[in-house]
Parts: sequence; C-alpha cells; structure tokens
Amino acid sequence: MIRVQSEDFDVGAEIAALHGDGVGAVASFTGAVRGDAGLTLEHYPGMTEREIARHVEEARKRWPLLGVTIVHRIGRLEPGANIVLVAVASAHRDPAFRACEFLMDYLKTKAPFWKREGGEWVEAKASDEDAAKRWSQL
Amino acid sequence: MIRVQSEDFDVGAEIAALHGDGVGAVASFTGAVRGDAGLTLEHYPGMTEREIARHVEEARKRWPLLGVTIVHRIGRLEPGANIVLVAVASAHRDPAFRACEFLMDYLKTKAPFWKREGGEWVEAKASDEDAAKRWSQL
Amino acid sequence: MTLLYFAWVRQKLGKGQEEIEPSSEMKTVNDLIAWLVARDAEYAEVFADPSRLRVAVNQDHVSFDAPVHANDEVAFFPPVTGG
Amino acid sequence: MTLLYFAWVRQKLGKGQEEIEPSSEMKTVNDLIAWLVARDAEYAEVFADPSRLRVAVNQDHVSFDAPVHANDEVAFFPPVTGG
Repeated sequence: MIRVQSEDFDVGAEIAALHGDGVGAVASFTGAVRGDAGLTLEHYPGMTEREIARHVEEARKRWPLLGVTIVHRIGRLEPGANIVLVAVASAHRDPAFRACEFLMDYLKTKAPFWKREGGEWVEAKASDEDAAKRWSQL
Repeated sequence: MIRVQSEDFDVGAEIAALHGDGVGAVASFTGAVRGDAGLTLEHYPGMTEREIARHVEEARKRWPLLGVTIVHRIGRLEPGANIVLVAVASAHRDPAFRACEFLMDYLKTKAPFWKREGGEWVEAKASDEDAAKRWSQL
Repeated sequence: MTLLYFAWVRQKLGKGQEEIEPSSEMKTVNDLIAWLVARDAEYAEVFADPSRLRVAVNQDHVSFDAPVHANDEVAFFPPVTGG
Repeated sequence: MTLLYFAWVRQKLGKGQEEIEPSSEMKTVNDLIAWLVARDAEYAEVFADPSRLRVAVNQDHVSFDAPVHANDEVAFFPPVTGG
C-alpha cells in the first residue's frame, strides 16, 4: 500500500495492519523532521506513486515479502513531524530488513520529492546515491 | 529502555516516544508468532535484562544513537501475537538500521529466552548464529 | 509536448508547467534543452549546468540523450531529496 | 553454589534450581558437570552431549572450561531461541 498525503500517519496502526498469516517479522523505518525550521515537501504527482510502486515490485521480486506499506507526506511539516514510513512484512527478519533498507535507499534517490528548509532547497547527498548503488541499478 | 513482560506492547507509542530532538530516523523490528500453535516463552530473569543491556551499550558505542527501546514478551503467546520490539532512534537512517539489526541478531543468539511450540522446545538455528557473527564477537 | 518544472527549477522559471510545439529537429532531451535555452535567458540560466538537473520523460527517469516525441511529458528537476 | 536449569534441561531434571556444596576439587564447569553426572543418572542423560548445552556463570555466557567458585550462580540451558 502506497500513499502520498499531507496528513500525518499512525505508525502503530500501519505496522499492526501488516501482521497476519505467516508474518513473523515487520521491519519499519520512520523519518522525522530534524532541526527547528520545519520542512516543505514538493513532489511530482503521478510519477511519485509510479516510481515507488516500481521499487516495491522490484523488492517483491528480490525477497519473499508478505506486505509493504509506504506513506510519504508532502506540504508543510513542522519540526519533529513524521515524514515517511516504510514498513515491510515477511516470515523472517532478514528479508524484512533488507527490503526496508532497499526501499528507503530508493525513496531517497529516485522518488521525485524535494525538501525545502527555511527558504532553501535541500541539496541531495552523495552518500544517499552511494547507498542506493549497493543494490545495483534496476 | 529495556522491558521483559508478559503484557502486549504498543508499537506506535514506543516508536513515537523515541522521536524527539535531533531524531531523524527510527528503525524498528517487531516479531510476531507464526503458525497456529502459539508459543510459550521462558527466560532467565536477571541475566536476560543484563545481556540485553550489555548489547544496547555495545550498540551505543558503535553507532551514534539517540534512543533504544527493547520490549520482549514472555509466557503464553497466541498466534499472531507480538513477541519482540526493537526500535532504535538516530539522526540518520544508516546507524538506526545497523543498530536495530545488530540488536535483533544478538537477541536471537545471546539473550536467554527459550520458545516452546506445541509441547516441543524450538531448536536454535545455525543461520541465527551466522547472522550474529557478521558483527564479530563482543 | 508538456514541460514540467519542480523545486528551484519551477521557482526560477516562475512556472510549473507549459505546453510547447516541438520542432521536427527536436529528437532528444538535449535538443529540447538547446531549443529552450535559445528561446529565453531564464532558460539559459536554469540549464547552464545540466549536471545540477535531472530529467524524466513520461514519468521515467532518463538521461539527457533520451528521445523525446511531440506528445511526451518532460519534467526537469534537481536531484530528489525525499525520504 | 546455586544451579539453575532452563527449558528442556529444567523439564528433564524436574527442577529449575538447586543448591549444592561443591567439593574443593571442583575448579571448572567441566568439573561441576562430572560431579553432577556421577551423582545421578538423570544428570548423565542431560549432560550426555554437552554440545547441546550452554552455560552461564553469574549470568555471563562462558565456556565449559570456565572457573566456578563456591558462591557462583551456574545456569545450564539449551541454545537460546528468543527474539
């Protein structure tokens, strides 16, 4: 399940919804706004969902997953606010952890979101590009 | 914060409690009971908390962490029930993911818990030992 | 052809979207950029250093030598910073 | 010396804890095991294959050649399966 929304999300409810038949492990990542300035998030509607869906599909090919939830917020986000949730369910912990990291690395480098912080556009980090390269190109 | 308890835990509340000043990333793992038989979990009171605390301390030495929560349940657990939560807060995702996996690998191989499923004691898995060896011995 | 601009590209050009009639010589993203740069100084500024930009054609990331066609949706934006 | 037993070790011995008076020759965990095995057939069965067991002295994982002392807490159990 992929959602791009301005509203906050309920991490516990999203993780609970992934538990079910055969699920022994849910790995999750939640990103939050650091610093005092808050963030504004812009995205490319349509391409964002498409790009995320493509990477979820790729993750499902690579690992035996039983569920994936990705929620990414857009618009104005105050300090401390949730930005993103990636949660992955599997029978065992290793595929859940691997797929969760894989999806985060691709969200950071391929999903068309842009952060603005205190009037400045946040610069992309080379370290994020390097992290995504671990998985080799799709 | 380390807790060993028979009661269930609230994943969302535990993760929310880790967010705060400087926290940009929370990686979490929740383990649940697979199969139809349920589980009974026995532990070594005292040593369990001590062993977990030692590994949390080691994780804090290895990575710049801003918070760690580990909750492990004991006693009778029904199918689908939560068993364990490991949640790790940091400024960035990489230390949070690394420490979360490290702690899970050590919980699996060093923390004195034993699972019984349908009258049989669950056998330890060599794959868990191998996973823990990735981090080299403490 | 629909052109989309995001983040500082959108801000510098003062618009997020425009429609253009591509010429028949416009075969690739690079050709499109050359055509835009020739049209107006604002574009020249935005496209001065293409290494600062990324491009998507019909919502797929592509390189600057990728082909473009009359009915394509072409988006220009800085490297992404979500997650 | 306090001995603790967990999981199937506890079940086979029919107890989770006992106090013993160690002899002065009992220097290591291996010596303790030999002493227990000599005492009763149930122990002989439990300790028949030490590779199936793990041991902690004063709540630290140790090897079977680790020293033991009169006031130690020594625990025997199978490889752990939590998490």
